[in-house]
Amino acid sequence: MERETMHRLLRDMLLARVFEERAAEEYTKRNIAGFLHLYPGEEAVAAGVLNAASPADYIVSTYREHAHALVRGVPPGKVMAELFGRADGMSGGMGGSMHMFDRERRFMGGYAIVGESCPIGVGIAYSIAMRALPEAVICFFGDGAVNQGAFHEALNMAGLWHLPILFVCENNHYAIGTEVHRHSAVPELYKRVAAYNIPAEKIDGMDVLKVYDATRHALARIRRGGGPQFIECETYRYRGHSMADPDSYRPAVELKAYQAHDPLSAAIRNLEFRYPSPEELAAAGPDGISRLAQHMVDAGHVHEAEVEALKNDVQKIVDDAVQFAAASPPPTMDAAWRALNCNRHQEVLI
Amino acid sequence: MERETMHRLLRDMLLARVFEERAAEEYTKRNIAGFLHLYPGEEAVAAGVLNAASPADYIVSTYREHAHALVRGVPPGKVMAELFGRADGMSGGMGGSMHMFDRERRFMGGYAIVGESCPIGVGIAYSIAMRALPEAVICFFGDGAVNQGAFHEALNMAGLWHLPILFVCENNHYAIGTEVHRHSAVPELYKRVAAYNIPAEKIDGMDVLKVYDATRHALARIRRGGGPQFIECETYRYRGHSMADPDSYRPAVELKAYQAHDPLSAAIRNLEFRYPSPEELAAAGPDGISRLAQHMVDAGHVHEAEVEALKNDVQKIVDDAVQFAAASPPPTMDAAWRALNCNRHQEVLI
Amino acid sequence: MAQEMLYWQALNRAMDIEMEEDDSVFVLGEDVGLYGGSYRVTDGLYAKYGEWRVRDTPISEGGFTGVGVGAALVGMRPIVEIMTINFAMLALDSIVNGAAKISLMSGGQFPVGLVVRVPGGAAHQLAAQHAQRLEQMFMNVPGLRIAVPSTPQDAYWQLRQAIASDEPIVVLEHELLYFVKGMVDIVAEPPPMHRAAVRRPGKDLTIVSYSRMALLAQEAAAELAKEGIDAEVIDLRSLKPIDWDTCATSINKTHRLLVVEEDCRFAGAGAEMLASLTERCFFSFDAPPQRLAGLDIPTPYNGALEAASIPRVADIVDAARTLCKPAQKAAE
Amino acid sequence: MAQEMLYWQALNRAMDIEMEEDDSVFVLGEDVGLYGGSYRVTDGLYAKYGEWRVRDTPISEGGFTGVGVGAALVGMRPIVEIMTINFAMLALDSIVNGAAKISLMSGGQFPVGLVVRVPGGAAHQLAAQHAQRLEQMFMNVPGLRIAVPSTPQDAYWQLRQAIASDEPIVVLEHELLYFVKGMVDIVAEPPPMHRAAVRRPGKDLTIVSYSRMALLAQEAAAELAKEGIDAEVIDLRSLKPIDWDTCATSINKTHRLLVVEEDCRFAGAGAEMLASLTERCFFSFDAPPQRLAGLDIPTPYNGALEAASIPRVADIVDAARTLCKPAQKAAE
Ligand SMILES: Cc1ncc(C[n+]2csc(CCOP(=O)(O)OP(=O)(O)O)c2C)c(N)n1
Ligand SMILES: Cc1ncc(C[n+]2csc(CCOP(=O)(O)OP(=O)(O)O)c2C)c(N)n1
Ligand SMILES: [Mg+2]
Ligand SMILES: [Mg+2]
Repeated sequence: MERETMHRLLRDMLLARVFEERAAEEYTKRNIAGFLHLYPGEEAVAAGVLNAASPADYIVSTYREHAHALVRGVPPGKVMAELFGRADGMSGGMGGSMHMFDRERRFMGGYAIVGESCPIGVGIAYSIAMRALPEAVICFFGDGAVNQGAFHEALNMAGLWHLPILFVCENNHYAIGTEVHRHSAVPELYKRVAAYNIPAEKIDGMDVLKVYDATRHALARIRRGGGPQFIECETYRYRGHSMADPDSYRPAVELKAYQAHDPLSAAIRNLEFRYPSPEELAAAGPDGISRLAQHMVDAGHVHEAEVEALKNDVQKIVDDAVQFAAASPPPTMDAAWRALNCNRHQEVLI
Repeated sequence: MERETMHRLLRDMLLARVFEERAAEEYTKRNIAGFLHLYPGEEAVAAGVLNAASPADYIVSTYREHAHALVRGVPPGKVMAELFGRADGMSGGMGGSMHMFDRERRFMGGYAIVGESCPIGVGIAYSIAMRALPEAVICFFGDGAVNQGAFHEALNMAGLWHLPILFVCENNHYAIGTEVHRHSAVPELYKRVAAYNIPAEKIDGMDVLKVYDATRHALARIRRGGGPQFIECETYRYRGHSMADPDSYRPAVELKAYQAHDPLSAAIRNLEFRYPSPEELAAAGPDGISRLAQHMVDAGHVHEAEVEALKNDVQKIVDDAVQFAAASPPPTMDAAWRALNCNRHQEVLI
Repeated sequence: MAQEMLYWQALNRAMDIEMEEDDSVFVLGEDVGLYGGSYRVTDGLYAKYGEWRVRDTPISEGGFTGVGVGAALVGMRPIVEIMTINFAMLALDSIVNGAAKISLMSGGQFPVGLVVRVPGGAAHQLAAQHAQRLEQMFMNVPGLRIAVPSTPQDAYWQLRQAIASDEPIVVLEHELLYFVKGMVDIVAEPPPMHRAAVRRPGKDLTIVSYSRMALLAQEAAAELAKEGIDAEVIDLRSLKPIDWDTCATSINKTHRLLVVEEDCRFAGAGAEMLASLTERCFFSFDAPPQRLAGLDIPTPYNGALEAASIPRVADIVDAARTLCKPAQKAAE
Repeated sequence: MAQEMLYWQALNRAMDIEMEEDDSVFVLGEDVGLYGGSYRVTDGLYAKYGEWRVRDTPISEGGFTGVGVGAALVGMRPIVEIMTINFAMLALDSIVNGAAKISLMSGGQFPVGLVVRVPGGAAHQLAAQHAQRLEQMFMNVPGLRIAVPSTPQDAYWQLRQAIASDEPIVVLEHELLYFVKGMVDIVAEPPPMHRAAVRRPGKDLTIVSYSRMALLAQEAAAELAKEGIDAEVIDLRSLKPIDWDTCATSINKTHRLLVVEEDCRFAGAGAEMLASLTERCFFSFDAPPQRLAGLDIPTPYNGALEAASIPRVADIVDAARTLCKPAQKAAE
């Protein structure tokens, strides 16, 4: 792989990480409100998938989509301004963390109803197929979404009509507090996709090079007329489900389970949260970012010093983004009405 | 297999056939209204499955459920009276063809929203499992239902929680006018069920002995703690989807497709309705009823004359059912309010 | 230029013309293609436009309505047919959380030009799960429009307008209207999609109604005329927005209001009509405004009970008569 | 006997007591078990009752609500928690076509004792897809009941009543009420579940409200009192059925009505209140009855716009003041 690509992947992951950690900080400072679902730990997925996409492809995402927007090339200031609810945000301050849109970059939105991104993605793919265009749709969703009816209905249609869409399952093992083996009858999620005649594979979602390669190949198959493709990226989120999830519940619940004098306590112990301890995380190896950085250093693509420089660059970008956001004015109620009524070209009916 | 069982299977199929043909007649006489979905052609499924069930099992069905109710032992007069909308009908004339219920026989209802029977069945199975009872649920649905989200959500929960439920897919190849390969990305429906870790097999649904055996084995596995089971019965309906579907559309559409000067006409020809011609039907062999009758005659279990006698008996039963229905009074509006308010024990609130 | 057509034919014609003029218009739904539509509304379109533009879908209402939303986002003009309103609850999330909200959520970047066609209403003993009137379900959703044509001409006009519009619009058709005949002028300039129509001028009371009930209201007005009661009948044509001005003008003339709806009474569509017109016209009323509506009961299968559960012409006549009585007394 | 509790604790206590008394009561929903409920409402129940009676479900709202319906058919007492009302559209079919209709469709053979608990309302910038008030969606459904507790005491009483009942009942909780404190008497005899409460007696106008808005109405009444306007505040407690008698009695005394709701105005819950009370109390009114409601816009994320999109205390005060003005003038 080219040095440039690797460099880009590393930079995107670093940016996503620093951006998200800063968003968490701004949330505690009350500059950001609402539900805030952060991405640390999962950067290899966004970076790997979206660097393999072409600008003509469409992206459909979930409420955990800041990193997708950043990697897609949305200026970080516009992403941060949206979190701040300001007029210069991606969605003019109307959507917030969960609903980021960018028409220019074919970033078709973050959707917060679990599973909803799938039929919307299929609808875009249908339009592409109808016009026989060389474009594709990349549709993100989590492990929890595979249990929603909408997911199945969408995959069946994609398979049936042979549509140009890449389904990307970000399997971080948890749907809020419910671990994958407690929510899916078949915990190897990619296997469930055989039901729709869609080629599916599982990728190490902590390895950005593998994600990047798998995506390139999948998109190539789609463009050759191979129909829909599915990749499951195994990954992990380091933070709680959202900022409203204080993370402290995990040991508390465990403790309660241990203390319970109920005959079910053993069963509960078996089901206890598998949030890895620092030791387990260490044993599992470095995360996507440090792994790639190390790889690049080892291969002589970069020096340690370059990695440090990159980190500084990224830090500066994020600082600037916050400044941009803070300086942006709040939207007016009139802007809200205009946004709603873009549908009717602002015509006043009654 | 015992002669008695075969005799019973034959009788049930004959009753279902004669009952349904008579219902069609009464519909054209306007004694029955609404949507009327008939079962001729599919009798081997109802007879085979339900004769293998125990009285303690629960049945959940669809809008095409008259035969299920009859085989389950509901007096034919009560079934016909429901079609007539009379007070002595299974549902007191409130439900009609699509919503037949019989608490005593654990006949938990016909549901007319495609896919809806599945989560309801799973809910009953959940209750059984919670109480660790030796009962099971038998849940019917058509080939069209496998594309509904509710189907998937239900199967996933059944598989995940290992519930005592037998899913019976009545695959008659069509969802109204849409043939199975035009609605399901994987047309071998039982294969889709692997996604839920549920054992699944396909049965010749025109052969009542095979259906009966497969059901017995599946129910035995459930009672041994084997969790949910799935059987797909391949069958065929001889009539239109419902009485509102005049069947005449099939050749008309074909003709239109042939006549069209559109570049797609060839594609349409390929997709044209595969409704078999009389010749094709004959080539496919006899239907479930004649097949079993022949088998029994050949095996010396019955004489031709006995079959004839059975037909006469059944005819009489159906005649009586119609008389019973016709003699039953219409329900009052007060009865409707009382039915609705059985929930609140008739308490008047406002 | 006007020609006689059935209501379903008018809808069919509207789609055909729009599809011919704009190749981004396409239809999707269950049995809309090869089968020709369960109420024939899409008859002939599959043969003419092919399977990509007239797409038979699996039974997946939530999914294929979402497909329509996705297509609208990239500028297509999808017409989603939900076979009947009874299945629309399965698609409600796609309509409410998707179609209706994206324009706002995206800060005005993405209009959603989606049309959802849905037949509904009580029709010939279809029983509780197939005889629903769920218009109120869509009315409370900001960002949606709702058209309720009662005549072939309106069906033709409003469906064309809906397809051409960039807004998410639900077109509520009535199963008992499909075979109603009427004259349709296919070239005449239509009124705005949401403009109410005064179907019959009158001076004694205003009957506000929509869809099939607007026809029954006109029949009732003819009856009432024989008794000397001169009812003005307004057909709303649109349930969102509602053309209050036309209603208010009428009330200021008649001083009496009867709202007639097929919906169940409690929190049905009529509640908004009565509420808004009271807020607005309170001082014009000579008698308390009234609703006549469906009973608050799931529709029983039995034919007589079904008939009794929604307003009939005689019920409208009775209600109007009662509403006008005090004034007649006063005049005596 | 009364003790101070948070609203969520009162709900928790209600479930705990019912589960202890009746082993057919069980809870199911997303993260209700091991996690303890996303708003803590089911905290501790999993450890106490185990996984079969406190069942964590996959994200399958339509499916698991249908599971609740099935369980209710065989006499269990399921409590389905839908994480928030924003996802309830996915479960609407199971509630409307299932739970609400089976008693009628079965000719009275199968009562459906299902409880569906759903938090909702606008709460701290959750944006358009997570800040909905969809009470009207359930109100038009015959066969359902809807409880809307605004205090810990009512939360405790009404949830216990709902669980013990054989009816399908939706309990609408408000996300901003979970951490409101109040005294709860756990043994006192409760009023009927649908009885409205006069929270503050007054003589100048009647404010009819429910859920969180009932608390805001009480705050507003305190403000109004300072200006010499004496508002009677009614907390409906139940949206289906509605206790019209309590409202009418009040209106016959005050001659003025202000309905306050968080729902979007057009065809919201308040429409039924204004409509029915107008039909019933028309001649009692000294001024046109009015609604104060949410704006007809999906909730914007920005905090100031969100706040402006639903009624605030000051808005209630303003509306009440305006409503009372003509009479004050008349009195001058
Ligand atoms: C239909 C629906 N149900 C419930 C929720 C509440 N909810 C938000 S995120 C979430 C978990 C989703 O898990 P997953 O799909 O694995 O994505 P992740 O958050 O892990 O990225 C839930 C239950 C929702 N947003 N939509
Ligand atoms: C959710 C829903 N969508 C559409 C319909 C209309 N409809 C009734 S039966 C049917 C076809 C069902 O086909 P299948 O499941 O194969 O059962 P079959 O009628 O062949 O027995 C359709 C589309 C419905 N009842 N429910
Ligand atoms: Mg996850
Ligand atoms: Mg079928």
